[in-house]
Amino acid sequence: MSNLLLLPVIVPLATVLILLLAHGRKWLQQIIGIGGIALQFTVAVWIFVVVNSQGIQVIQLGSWPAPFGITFVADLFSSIMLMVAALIGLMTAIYAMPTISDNRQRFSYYPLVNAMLMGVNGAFLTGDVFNLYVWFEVMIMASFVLLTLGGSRQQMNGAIKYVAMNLVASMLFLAGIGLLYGQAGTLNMADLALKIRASDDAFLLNSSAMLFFVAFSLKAALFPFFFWLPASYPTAPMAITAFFSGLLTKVGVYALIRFFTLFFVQNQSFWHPLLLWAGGITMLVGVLTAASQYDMRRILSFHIISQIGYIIMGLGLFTVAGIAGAIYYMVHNIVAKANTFLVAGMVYKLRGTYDLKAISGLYKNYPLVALLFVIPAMGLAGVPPFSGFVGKLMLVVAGFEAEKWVITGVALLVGLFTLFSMVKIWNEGFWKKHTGNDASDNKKLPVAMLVPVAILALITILLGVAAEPVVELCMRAAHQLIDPSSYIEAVLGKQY
Amino acid sequence: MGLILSILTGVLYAAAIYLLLRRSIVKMILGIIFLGNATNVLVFVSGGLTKASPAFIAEGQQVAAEHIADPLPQALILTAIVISFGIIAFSLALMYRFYKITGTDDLDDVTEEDEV
Amino acid sequence: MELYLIIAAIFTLAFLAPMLHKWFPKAIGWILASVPAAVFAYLIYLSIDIGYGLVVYESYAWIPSLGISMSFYLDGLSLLFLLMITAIGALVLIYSGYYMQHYSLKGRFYFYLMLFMGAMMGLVLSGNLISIFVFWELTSISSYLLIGFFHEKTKSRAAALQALLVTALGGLALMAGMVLINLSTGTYEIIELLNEREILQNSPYYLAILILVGLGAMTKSAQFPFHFWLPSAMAGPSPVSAFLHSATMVKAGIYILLRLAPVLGGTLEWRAGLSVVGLVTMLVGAYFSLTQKDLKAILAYSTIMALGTLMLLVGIDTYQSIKAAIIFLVVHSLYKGALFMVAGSIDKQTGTRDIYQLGGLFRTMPYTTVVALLALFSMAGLPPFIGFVGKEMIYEAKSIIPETGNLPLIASIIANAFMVAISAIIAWHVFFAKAGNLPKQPKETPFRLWVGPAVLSALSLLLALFPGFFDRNIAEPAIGAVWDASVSLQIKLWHGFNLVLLYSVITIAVGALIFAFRKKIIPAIQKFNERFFAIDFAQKFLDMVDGFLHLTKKKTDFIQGGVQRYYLMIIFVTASALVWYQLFYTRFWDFNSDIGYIPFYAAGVAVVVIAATVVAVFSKSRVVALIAMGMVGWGLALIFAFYGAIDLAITQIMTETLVLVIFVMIIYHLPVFKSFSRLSTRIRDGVIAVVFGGFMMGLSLKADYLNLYPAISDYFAQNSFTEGHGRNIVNVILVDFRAMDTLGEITVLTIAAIGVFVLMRMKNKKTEELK
Amino acid sequence: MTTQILRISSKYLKPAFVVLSLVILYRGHNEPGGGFISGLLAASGYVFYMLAWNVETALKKMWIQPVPLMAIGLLLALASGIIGVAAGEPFMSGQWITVLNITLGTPLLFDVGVYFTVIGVMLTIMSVILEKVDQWD
Repeated sequence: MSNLLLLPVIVPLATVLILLLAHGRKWLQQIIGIGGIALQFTVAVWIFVVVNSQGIQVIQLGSWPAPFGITFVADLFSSIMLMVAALIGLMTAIYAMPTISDNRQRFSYYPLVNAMLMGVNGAFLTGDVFNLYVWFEVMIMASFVLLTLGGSRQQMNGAIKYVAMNLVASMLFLAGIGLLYGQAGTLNMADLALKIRASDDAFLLNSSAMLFFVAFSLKAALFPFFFWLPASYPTAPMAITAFFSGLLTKVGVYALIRFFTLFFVQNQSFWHPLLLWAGGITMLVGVLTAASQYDMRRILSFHIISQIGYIIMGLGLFTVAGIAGAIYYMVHNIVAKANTFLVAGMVYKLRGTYDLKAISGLYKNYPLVALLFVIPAMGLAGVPPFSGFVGKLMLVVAGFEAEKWVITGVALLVGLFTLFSMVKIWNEGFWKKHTGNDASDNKKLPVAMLVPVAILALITILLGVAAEPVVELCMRAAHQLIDPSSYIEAVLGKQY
Repeated sequence: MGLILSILTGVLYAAAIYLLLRRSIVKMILGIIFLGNATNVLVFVSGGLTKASPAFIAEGQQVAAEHIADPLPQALILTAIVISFGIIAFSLALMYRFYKITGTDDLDDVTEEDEV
Repeated sequence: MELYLIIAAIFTLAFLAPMLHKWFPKAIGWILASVPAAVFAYLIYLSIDIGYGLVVYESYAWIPSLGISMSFYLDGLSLLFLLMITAIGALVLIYSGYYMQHYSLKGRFYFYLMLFMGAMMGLVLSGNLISIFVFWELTSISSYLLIGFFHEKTKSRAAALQALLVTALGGLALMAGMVLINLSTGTYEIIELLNEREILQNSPYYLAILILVGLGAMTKSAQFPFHFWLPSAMAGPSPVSAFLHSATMVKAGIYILLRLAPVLGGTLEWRAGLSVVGLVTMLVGAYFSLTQKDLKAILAYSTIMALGTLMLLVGIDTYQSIKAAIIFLVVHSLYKGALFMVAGSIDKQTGTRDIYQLGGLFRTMPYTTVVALLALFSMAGLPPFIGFVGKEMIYEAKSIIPETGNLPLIASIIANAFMVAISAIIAWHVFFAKAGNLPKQPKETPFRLWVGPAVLSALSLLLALFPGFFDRNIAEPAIGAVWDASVSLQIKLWHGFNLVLLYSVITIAVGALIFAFRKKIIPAIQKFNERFFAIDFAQKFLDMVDGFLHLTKKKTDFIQGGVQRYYLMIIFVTASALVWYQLFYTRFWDFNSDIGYIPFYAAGVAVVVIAATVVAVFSKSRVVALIAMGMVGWGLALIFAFYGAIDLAITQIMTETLVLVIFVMIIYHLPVFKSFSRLSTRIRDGVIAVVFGGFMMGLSLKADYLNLYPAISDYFAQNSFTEGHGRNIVNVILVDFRAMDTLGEITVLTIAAIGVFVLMRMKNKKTEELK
Repeated sequence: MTTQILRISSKYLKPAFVVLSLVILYRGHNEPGGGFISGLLAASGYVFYMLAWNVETALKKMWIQPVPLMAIGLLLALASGIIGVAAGEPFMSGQWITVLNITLGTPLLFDVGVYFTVIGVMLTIMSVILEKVDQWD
């Protein structure tokens, strides 16, 4: 029993409540909102330390024993995700201070961000499939509101798509849960794992499992379910887009990894090639589509898709090395991707547009911004010694070990195209001769914008240069996922 | 009964999908509502259907009688209905705002922003 | 001995460079040069021990979980490269200190240049394949930044991008090759690999490894057909061309092959592959260098020729050829580094690099002329320069090649004859012929601009005349590191009258003839090229990139067309395909067809619901559609109630009614239904809908009969009252057993309410300011 | 005329709805009902009132505005969970006391939280939507 696991849900909820009661005052909202997320980050680190030293942590809510009540479980994978989520939340919330309009900050931004984090954290922690659905809904509901806040025509266009796709995904997810319950008679993930693994007819479940696959692929923006993402992400202010890019799709990926390592592992000859190909096509389509864009936000949005493909490829390999690579890549990607969006926000602040054809001369006049762009961009492109390189290497090694030549080859090639897109941004936006007046081109960026970007850039470097502890951690997390006996034992107790 | 309710599920889903594929935003939201209903029925059906007494423990008894309806799917659907209600209310407000801003209820009219 | 300190020192200096530049703008060249110079001195000191077979190896764990470490390995081969990098690097820095004076953003230039130097040194010092790769990529990146130094010019940016893409492509191949090597042998460490020759050469991946590593080397070392990036890279400042694109970075590909030759080499595939690539590159380089007008372009193509020669020598893979390769490597770096710096000086002093426009510089720039002539002699392979020694060795190596007959020899005589001709053309047209209209009146360069090339040219001469130390301490260990045997090398200018000398004479004679008839030959070649080789590789590459962009743009417009219902359609179609496949696969029709208990009124309700659904879908009137929708909801509530779900039924009725009310209130503001779509569209959508609905029906049938395990609900029936103090089991589940769900649920409601509040209250704005 | 009837009836219906909802809320643990249903009922009383008069007046008459009401409801639900923690058990573990033969426990408190939240939510949504309807007339 450890009530600690509840804190990632309770803290944001309490924060939301206080914020609702104290709405209208910007500074109060900022302090409470950001303070709440900072507290969550602390809690997440604490949970991670506990899980890392004492093994998987479990709490049976309401003291009801495992398959009957709702269980919260923290294994290494989920505690890593918790930390990263809180980190991105914190960084984007700080970044939001000077960038989100006052009106939003006074009323809705901070409660919504906290509510979304509540959903995300709940999703990472819960050990119950229906409860997972509920957290998904908390998360997407908050994201709906965050996304539609602006109210421009473009935002409406994106919002409608985003809402429609996510609702379809939610309903398919819910249908899958109903079918799963009807067939296996339980909702607890560990119990499901046990029952499905022990069942002879488990392959019968595959057709309902397909609903989960489609639902999570929609959330994760996997091919061919990604269309909503480039339509909607670029329409929000960058603090929100960066927040989304770091978390929303990754929760879908998290669910895919959880479901397809814990219980849908029977028919491997079917599932894992499917995942592998979905991953492969996703990364290729995403990166090729990104290459043709000239809007910074859209280039970056399409790249999200491509990098989701990488992660799913790691899952599809279904080896310890592959899943470790997927986890590492996910952590790296959340940090680096959010950061590139934040830098795009800086560029917007300086140039007033995201259109690369109109942006120029940043390299000459804003070397710091250039540096801050280069680090996450090279990270994304997988250039050593930044974090993306280690992630790419892990996945390539895993792919070759599993003798998946084509997919791994595609993964390598995708790295090249990613580099191309990043260099394109650099060539056009940074290197091109400034079209305006150089002398007056010396705007100051607020410290609250620079600090989060710099911190995330530092993490991108550290993840690469001091990769060993992280890689080793991902390996252990992957072991826990591939062999879920410790997970099942922690949830259901020794007697199972 | 399973068969009839299954057919009902199928019809509801088909209706939902057909409506979702319309250009009018009103129809799209109708589709979302149908999708929610269809899913609730599906969960209800797959939870196992037996003609049984409601899931109550009779006065004076400690445990429920033998043949009660499975209460868990009911609770799940109840939760799902309430969540759907919230989301649909939001979608309706979104529909309103969409019309106010774009001046149209035709979703095909607002595609240009997707391209650059 | 701490080798990493050397790299660390260079990198630290790199990061300090912009600051140092700010403080000492005049002396920056000298300051920066002092460190590599000191390293050079230290290495010379080390070379005494290396000459006796000392090998230094250090390893620092980086990612032990993946078997990756940062190890440093100093043997003869690395020493040779290090000496070249530090020596030429120091001279180039001194040169840049003056040359770059009038450009802006120099601080960054020095940073990149030092970064490159550190990366290059790291590359040749690394003892682990992955750390080699890390530095390899870093050289690509820093090279990109340096080529694009004049970043405001479109041409520079394009050239930088091109070089980066080509070398990054090779980098990917190299990485894949290295991973495969690890997969075969279980190690990335060079020192361990050296013992794994047998295993590696018998590995099923051998050929793949060879191709991948070869690709890496080919792109980096500008081998045909990847050679084109090198001439384009001349868009960078001249010191960069001198340092990166002739003396050091382009040799990295050759380096990696030499490094792996003891492990991968010796097979037929190795020899054939590298030789052919090298041979073609050599001829292509030599041939195209003749028709260029731009001094730097001539030098670039002749560099390609030299790189091809090196590749060919590595491919021939005999003791002689490796020896020749090592010597020629040094030879080429010396003269080419010098010539590029000279070219830069000339460009700076006269304002042009067109050799046919230039002329008569020996009067105005005497020091530069002398320096350049010395280097050109070496390039032409005339005695008593080391270029002569190098060429002799090449001929020697090729004349005793075991398998392939005389083809390589003939080819290299031709190529070298071209080099002689080109050297003569440059010498004549730039320094002696009558000058055309020069943009600037030339005058001699200051000391700092000619000292660098002068030192290199002098070395070309000195190494040939006094080869002792170089021979014993540098060249021999280098060859020994590649050719796994103790070697004894004697560099000699005079071999006596033998066949090789004859070849040299022929070469020079042919070269002289070409020079003599250049006025006829060059236009003829140009004409020939226009007709048959009208391929500008660099342009082709750019076209390819453009075509690629165009294609992806089209594809993007196609798949990301912005029409919401197409997106949805793709999703439904894909989902249908996947689930139907699965349903057939699991034979869903094998269900228990026991229809069970159907009271007529329940069936009646179901039928009414279905009818209402159909009405809701097809109704032309909004009100009718909404009422039908309400009926569906209420009908479902009745069905729920029928199965004993009382709370569910009440909730369903209430929410359905509320939704209806809200819907009516809002739809009031919207226009009436219009029929947007054609009949064919509707039929298509109908089919999709039916297919989707069909599988959902199949799934629910399957779930209805397939019960693998009894449900967990019994527990609730048992404990609801005793433990949860409630008789309404559903309610106890909601507020106690699964209270967390409900907590989430009311959170969703709250957020939804906030959302509705915001959306309804929001002011209409045409565009939102996206800060 | 209709408005008058509506207004007068709404005056009396509102408290009636609230009382009825409280009864259903209390019975919910043993009979059909519970926080959500009773919350909707209570809210309908107020919505009726809003329809009869107008949104502004109805809101003015409320002691607590809808948005804080939601927060309070959630707070109660949260508190009911934390009581379990305070007792040294996992979050949301039920704590029961029997006073005068009536068993009271944290799950009931939780249900009360749901009740308030639902009222707050319904009133928030309905008030903004009804406002628009008012404006359009």
